[in-house]
Amino acid sequence: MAVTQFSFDVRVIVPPHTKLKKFFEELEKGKIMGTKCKKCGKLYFPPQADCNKCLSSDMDWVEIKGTGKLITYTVTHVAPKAYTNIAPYVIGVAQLDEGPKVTAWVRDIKPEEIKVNMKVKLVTEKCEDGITRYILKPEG
Amino acid sequence: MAVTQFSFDVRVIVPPHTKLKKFFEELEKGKIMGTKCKKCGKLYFPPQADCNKCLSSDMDWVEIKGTGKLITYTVTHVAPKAYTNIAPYVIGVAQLDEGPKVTAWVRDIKPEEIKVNMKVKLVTEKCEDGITRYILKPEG
Amino acid sequence: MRRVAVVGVGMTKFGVLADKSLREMAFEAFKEALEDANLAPKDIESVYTAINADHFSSQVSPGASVMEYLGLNPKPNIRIEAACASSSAAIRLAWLDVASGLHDIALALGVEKMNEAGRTTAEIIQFMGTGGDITWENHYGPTFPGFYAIFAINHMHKYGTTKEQLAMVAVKNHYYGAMNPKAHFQREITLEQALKSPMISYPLQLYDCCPISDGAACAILASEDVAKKISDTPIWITGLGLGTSSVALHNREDYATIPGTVEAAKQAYKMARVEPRDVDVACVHDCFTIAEIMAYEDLGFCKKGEGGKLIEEKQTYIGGKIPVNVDGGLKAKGHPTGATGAAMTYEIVKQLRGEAGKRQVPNAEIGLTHNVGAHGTYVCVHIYRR
Amino acid sequence: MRRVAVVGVGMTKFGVLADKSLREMAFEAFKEALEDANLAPKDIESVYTAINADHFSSQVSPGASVMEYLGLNPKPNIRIEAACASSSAAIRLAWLDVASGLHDIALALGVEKMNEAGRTTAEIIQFMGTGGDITWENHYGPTFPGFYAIFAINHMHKYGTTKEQLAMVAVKNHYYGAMNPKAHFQREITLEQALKSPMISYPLQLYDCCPISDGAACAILASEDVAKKISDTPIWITGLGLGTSSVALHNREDYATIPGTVEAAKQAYKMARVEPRDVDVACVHDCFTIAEIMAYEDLGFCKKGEGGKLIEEKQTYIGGKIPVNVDGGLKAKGHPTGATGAAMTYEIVKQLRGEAGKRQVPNAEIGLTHNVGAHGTYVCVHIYRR
Ligand SMILES: [Zn+2]
Ligand SMILES: [Zn+2]
Repeated sequence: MAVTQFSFDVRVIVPPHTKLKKFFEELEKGKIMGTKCKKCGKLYFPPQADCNKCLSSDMDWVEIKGTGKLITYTVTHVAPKAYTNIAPYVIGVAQLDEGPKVTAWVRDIKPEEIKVNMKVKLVTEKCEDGITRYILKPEG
Repeated sequence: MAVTQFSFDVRVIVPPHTKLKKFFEELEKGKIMGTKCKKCGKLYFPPQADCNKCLSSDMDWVEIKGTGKLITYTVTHVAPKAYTNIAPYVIGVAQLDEGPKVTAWVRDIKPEEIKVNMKVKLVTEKCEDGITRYILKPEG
Repeated sequence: MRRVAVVGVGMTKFGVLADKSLREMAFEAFKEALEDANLAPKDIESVYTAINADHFSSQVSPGASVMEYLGLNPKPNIRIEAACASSSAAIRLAWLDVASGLHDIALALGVEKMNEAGRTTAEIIQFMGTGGDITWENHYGPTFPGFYAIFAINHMHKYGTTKEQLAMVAVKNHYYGAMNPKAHFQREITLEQALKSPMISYPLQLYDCCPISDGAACAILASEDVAKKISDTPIWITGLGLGTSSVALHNREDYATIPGTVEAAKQAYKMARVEPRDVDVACVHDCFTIAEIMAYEDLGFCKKGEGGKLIEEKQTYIGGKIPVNVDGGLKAKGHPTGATGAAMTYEIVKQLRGEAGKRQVPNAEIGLTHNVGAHGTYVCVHIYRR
Repeated sequence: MRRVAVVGVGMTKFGVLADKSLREMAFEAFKEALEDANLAPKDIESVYTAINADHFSSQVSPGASVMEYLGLNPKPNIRIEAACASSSAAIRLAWLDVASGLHDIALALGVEKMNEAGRTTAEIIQFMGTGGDITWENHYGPTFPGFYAIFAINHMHKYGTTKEQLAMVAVKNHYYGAMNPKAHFQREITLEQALKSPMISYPLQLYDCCPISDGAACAILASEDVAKKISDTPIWITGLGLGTSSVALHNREDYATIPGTVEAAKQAYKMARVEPRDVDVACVHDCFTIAEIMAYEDLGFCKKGEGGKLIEEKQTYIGGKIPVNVDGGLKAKGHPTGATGAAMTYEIVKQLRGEAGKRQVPNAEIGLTHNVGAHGTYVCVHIYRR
């Protein structure tokens, strides 16, 4: 049975190549940044380089406070290959007080204690795989 | 700059899963097999499990003699990642006397001596990467 | 705009088809459809090949490879991708092709080989996860069960939907899968089995999830003139809807609905000039049990939030208000992503012809298919009439 | 069947666009097209997103991600793949959508990000090679230059085509690329430079090959009523052809031609009711120099075998018998595969409007685009008239 095999990179890219470089630089410093359209004022978080509301690409960087409440979540037991070692982990979606929603890990709380509508805050964390991410933590 | 990376298999599969298992078994033994439609008589090489001429899937296995002439070729200098170590190599297309055409490496001849229309023969070879292939060699 | 009918359908059995390659599966479905339509390959004028992902096939541009194996070169062919709704999208385009008058007979064929030798489930899950937003969400290790689990938690919170109601969807679909010789799983399950199965992504358990399947399915569409000439049982496609939703979860307004479904349904009902209550039989996208419950609501088979009650009352069984997924659905029939939509069309065509055997919905006149790509990024709704 | 016109076009510069993501490139082209058509996003009714390969984008089902970034959910969208002819196929489908009467305004957008950080050329070549037949040919390490080199050797043998003639195609296309501010390469080259460049796959050298580019391009199509209302310069699509060829080389009859081109051209000329000699300006698929020479012949711009002579006599320069690739072609303008066909349409629309500046073909009335997927597995020919 003749099978040759090779691997081709399929990367999860938090874009190193885009106009959003500043976001990643600030993230490393503990700041979470969004973009705000200079023309129509729409706030984008996660940040976008372009505004699809008014078609402008002229954006300001703004810091995100990150307080909000959890809308929904899941506890991932059967994980993708690269994440099996950290399962179970919680992925949640939060409504930020500032308007946008955000998807991120919910940490520092036992899965069984998580409640929809609980108060959360988005913070930066250097994770065990060496990647700095924004994550959701319980607040108050 | 946060970049996680993982590899996902993109395989070159000489089908281990198909109805053509016999082909690979015979290839290992030095025999090159095609299929012949029992209904309409069309000869398939490389083998197919189904005949798209008459829609029958009732096939006979037949051994391929493999004599023919080279129709065209190329000498690959800039190779894919998995093949850079054996470049330059020659990929040719031959017209077999038995009817079908075949694509394969042309070996045992210097690239500069290759001529369109030269006589070739298809033979099996256990290659340096451990894979048994059919390849074209000059004849006569 | 010309009227267009389905004149032939074909599909392989769905399952782990270790003995067959992508192309061999496509050939098998194609052959059945030709025989069903009483046509020869030369009669096919235009082809739409639906395949979800290059990664599954290993072959880049896999539609071309299928086309070659069917022996249909040099005819027109385009590979269509709308994630798990790919073959419904292909049927939509075959419809456009014929409706516009460009061709009289078009083939829409969907195929997927998800189980390839040596590939692990964790690899498949990881790869499929990249159908979620690569830039902002993938580095949290999302999975498809996870996306739907996120919808489920929200639905349970908002509407009081229960885990038992989710499991009842699985029980129904296995019940009908047991009657379908082409289903991946042909056996019934109990509510207890479902509720005791391993947790995949809370609150979804193993029996809330469809399997990873291989298979092919296709439909041959023809113009009114041709359909009436060659077929005694043309099934007319009278309504088409296509809606889309964001890839990133953070760009959704509501997590207890699929916005693309609401949009696609609106378009399709309007075009077909029917109401949800007119539908006699439906195949909806139950990749996860919560998906079927959201579909009941988003398609208007019940009020928003009452999907759990609808299954609890068995209203989606044959004999109920609206029989849904009486072929076993994705849950039991299987979900070879590129082939799924065409297989829904296969079932509805059989139902409207009265050829569905043990699982026939009596006197079905109007049918509906609802096929969701990924977590709602593409949604096709088609309405059929005999 | 309603008449359909292109009412707006947009494209990014092509090249190694390290600063822009897939979605950001798409946005840039979309914005230009909207401004060109004087339309707003809300006017777009239906979308066809062309992307060649999931592998390039990393995002599986990447069309959905583009759609989201353009802010067009929940409108209809389908991702179209026909290898390097993907966006020509998308334009064909947008045409069908409008011609059928389903929608009045449709967007066909193509985009590809081939150069992703950290990806080596050997990896890209390997990955692209899997566009060749995976089952029987890939384990010989084929490459795309190699497939076209195989055609070149056969063409040289049959018709006496020379390496100098191949190089002359590159010289012409660089000559025009130097006049195109959106081209990947904006500099002229000499015949000597081309002939001295490194060997890639004999007989094709570096300058016989197009670069690996990033970029996006799109076209907005509208029905006759709408086009006449919103545009002073609608460009009508009057002919469409789509042909296919086998993936496996061993299933080809002849290696000095692309069978899909012959078929697509036949369909398109017939539909448009024109002859090859009526075409005033053409963009043909010159991924490799031999491809342009075969295109001359397969499209009927000269007799079979006389393509080499046609370029040698400079008949495909402006002022010659039929100006070809006066935008620089894939060779100099670049070839971000999913975007290539829409970028050809961009050029022809500009030419027929008389807006092509320094490289304008005087009084061009009829234009043609010829876009080849892979080594001929999909071929689109479109004919346009002002
Ligand atoms: Zn704005
Ligand atoms: Zn036969």
